[in-house]
Amino acid sequence: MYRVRLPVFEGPLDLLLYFIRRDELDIYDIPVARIADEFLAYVRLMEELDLDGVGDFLYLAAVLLHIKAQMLLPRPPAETAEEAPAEDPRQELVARLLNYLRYKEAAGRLDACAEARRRLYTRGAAAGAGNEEAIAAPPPLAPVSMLELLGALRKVLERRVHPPDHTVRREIYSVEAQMRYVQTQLQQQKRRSFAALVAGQSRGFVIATFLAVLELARQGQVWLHLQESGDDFLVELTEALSVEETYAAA
Amino acid sequence: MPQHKEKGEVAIPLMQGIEALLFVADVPLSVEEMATLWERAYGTRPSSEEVKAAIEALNRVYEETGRVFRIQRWGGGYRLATVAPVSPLLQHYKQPEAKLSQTLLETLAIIAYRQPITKPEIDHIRGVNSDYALRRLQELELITVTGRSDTVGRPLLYGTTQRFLEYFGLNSLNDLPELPELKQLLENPEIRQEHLRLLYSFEPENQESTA
Amino acid sequence: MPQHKEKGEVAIPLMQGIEALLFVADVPLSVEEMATLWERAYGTRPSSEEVKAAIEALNRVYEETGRVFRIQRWGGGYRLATVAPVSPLLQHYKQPEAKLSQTLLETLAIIAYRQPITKPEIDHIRGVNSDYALRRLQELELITVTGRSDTVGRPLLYGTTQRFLEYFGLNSLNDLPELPELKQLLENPEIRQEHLRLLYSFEPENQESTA
Repeated sequence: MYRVRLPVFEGPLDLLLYFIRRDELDIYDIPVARIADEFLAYVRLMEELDLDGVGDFLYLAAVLLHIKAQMLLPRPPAETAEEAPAEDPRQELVARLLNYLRYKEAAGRLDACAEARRRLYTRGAAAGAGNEEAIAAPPPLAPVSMLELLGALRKVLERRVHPPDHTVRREIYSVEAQMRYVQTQLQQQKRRSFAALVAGQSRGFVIATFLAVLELARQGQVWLHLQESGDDFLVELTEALSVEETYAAA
Repeated sequence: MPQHKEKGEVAIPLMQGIEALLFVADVPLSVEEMATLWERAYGTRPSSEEVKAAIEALNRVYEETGRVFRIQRWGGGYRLATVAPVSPLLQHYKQPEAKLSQTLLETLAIIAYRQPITKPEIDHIRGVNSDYALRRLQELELITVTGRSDTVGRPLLYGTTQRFLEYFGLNSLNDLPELPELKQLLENPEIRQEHLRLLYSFEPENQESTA
Repeated sequence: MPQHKEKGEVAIPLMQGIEALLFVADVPLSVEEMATLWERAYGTRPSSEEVKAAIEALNRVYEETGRVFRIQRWGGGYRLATVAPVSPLLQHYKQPEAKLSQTLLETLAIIAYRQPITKPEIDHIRGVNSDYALRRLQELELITVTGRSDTVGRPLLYGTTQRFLEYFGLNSLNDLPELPELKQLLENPEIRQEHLRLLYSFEPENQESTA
């Protein structure tokens, strides 16, 4: 048994960046032929799992295949290091990757701001209770009639009638909800096998739970232990290990 | 007070801890609750006397330094509240009225007619995640957690509150109007079995048929 | 400051008034809002400078007397919030708000730095459809529609909200952390490697086991 952390990708560009990082590739000299094959394998897995957003991945897969084809064409003989990049078919893709990387990095910096902000607590529901009246009174509500409440309900009902069954089913389980489900389960029992977490559940439930487990693993909230047989794995709560402990344990 | 650091945290002075807790608390906190929270964070439990002494010391400092709030004893606990001389000013500050968005209304309607109901069920009916709506409706005290379901994962059960009834001018849940649209929908042959089952349980006499 | 009593109220010191208002407010209050509330209660309007001076004086007193809260400037307004050293204790009372998912953060970062921006532009940068993220960010009131682009199809333009600023502890968009320059990423191979390492910080020895 060993511990792994599984990445979850935000999209095709993110997946490409992952390959580059994992293989320590030079971003300017991506071995497109090899990466394209691996990329396609991942897309096939996505299709197998029936994940949303496969279309976005297919588009980039096509771009990669196109570049691969272009690179197979014979190059002009003068291949000095300086001239080649200008005509490199990978150029546009690299520019896009780098641009995406900028915002990914910016997202990380924003997250650090939010992290610092989250440590500063405001008065929340207690604010406004300064006056003699009720303690912790929730904010006053703008008037709403029963009619509006019913109108809202009708909208839900209408929406329910139209979509075909499988679409509705697909939306039943959100990754967010399943993350909470997994967390709740693990709070009762710190370590559970994945099979036990999804026993007797529908395909949609299993897929959403699987993705939820991946996301929790990525966030470092759970460890995954592969079992020797390879057909199941254990999910274990990390109990908010500090960074040092995480590395010490690895 | 000895301040062991069993949890790896450097304890702050107890007075500051009490002030911080009362500052963010949504309800009055008892001496025991404050002592327990302190213990969880820092591994040692202050005595009741220590907590009470800290509260008195804080009130003295507030008075001496001209603060406009005091720690008051209220309903068996302690809370921070403003002093009377500032209330003429505060009367002019009204919290902005919270408006119920379509999302909140939808979620509230489903809960009202199908309570007690779990989040997965609400998500299922709405076809979208209701995380935000549930949190917000709880903040607005229109819904509350009423228990836990016995189904897988033991999800929380939600129901409406007294404030919900007051807000919509109802005496009891029995006063919730019937929906003629429900009957119409029921008679629509297009509707699938599952929808039928779902809609059916809106009828008060069929409430026991909810999952 | 002259303190007429046109409304028949005895005015309290401005510093106390500001403290009281910030104590009961559950959103950031602007200098203008505070001045207006004061004017309504006591008939005279303090200048912006007077209000700001009072805020600074309060923060100085809080610091000197060991209070665990400060007046923060967020989203163009002022709000009382606790200081960081008490958060380990407060976490035991109230869980901090849930973190935004990576999807939402990335989308939000693009909007924050490129606003006003259309959905097709966001989709292009991320390489994925941002429907869900945009809907969710609007629900969370972190972004809003700010208009329509003049380009083909007149797509909606998105921008960040005041709540966005408050959520990230920023006073204005000028306070956004610097957007890393493309040049920076392009020129320095060290930084290139380093960035990628930071972005995907897996333990090297476990790389082979990814799905």
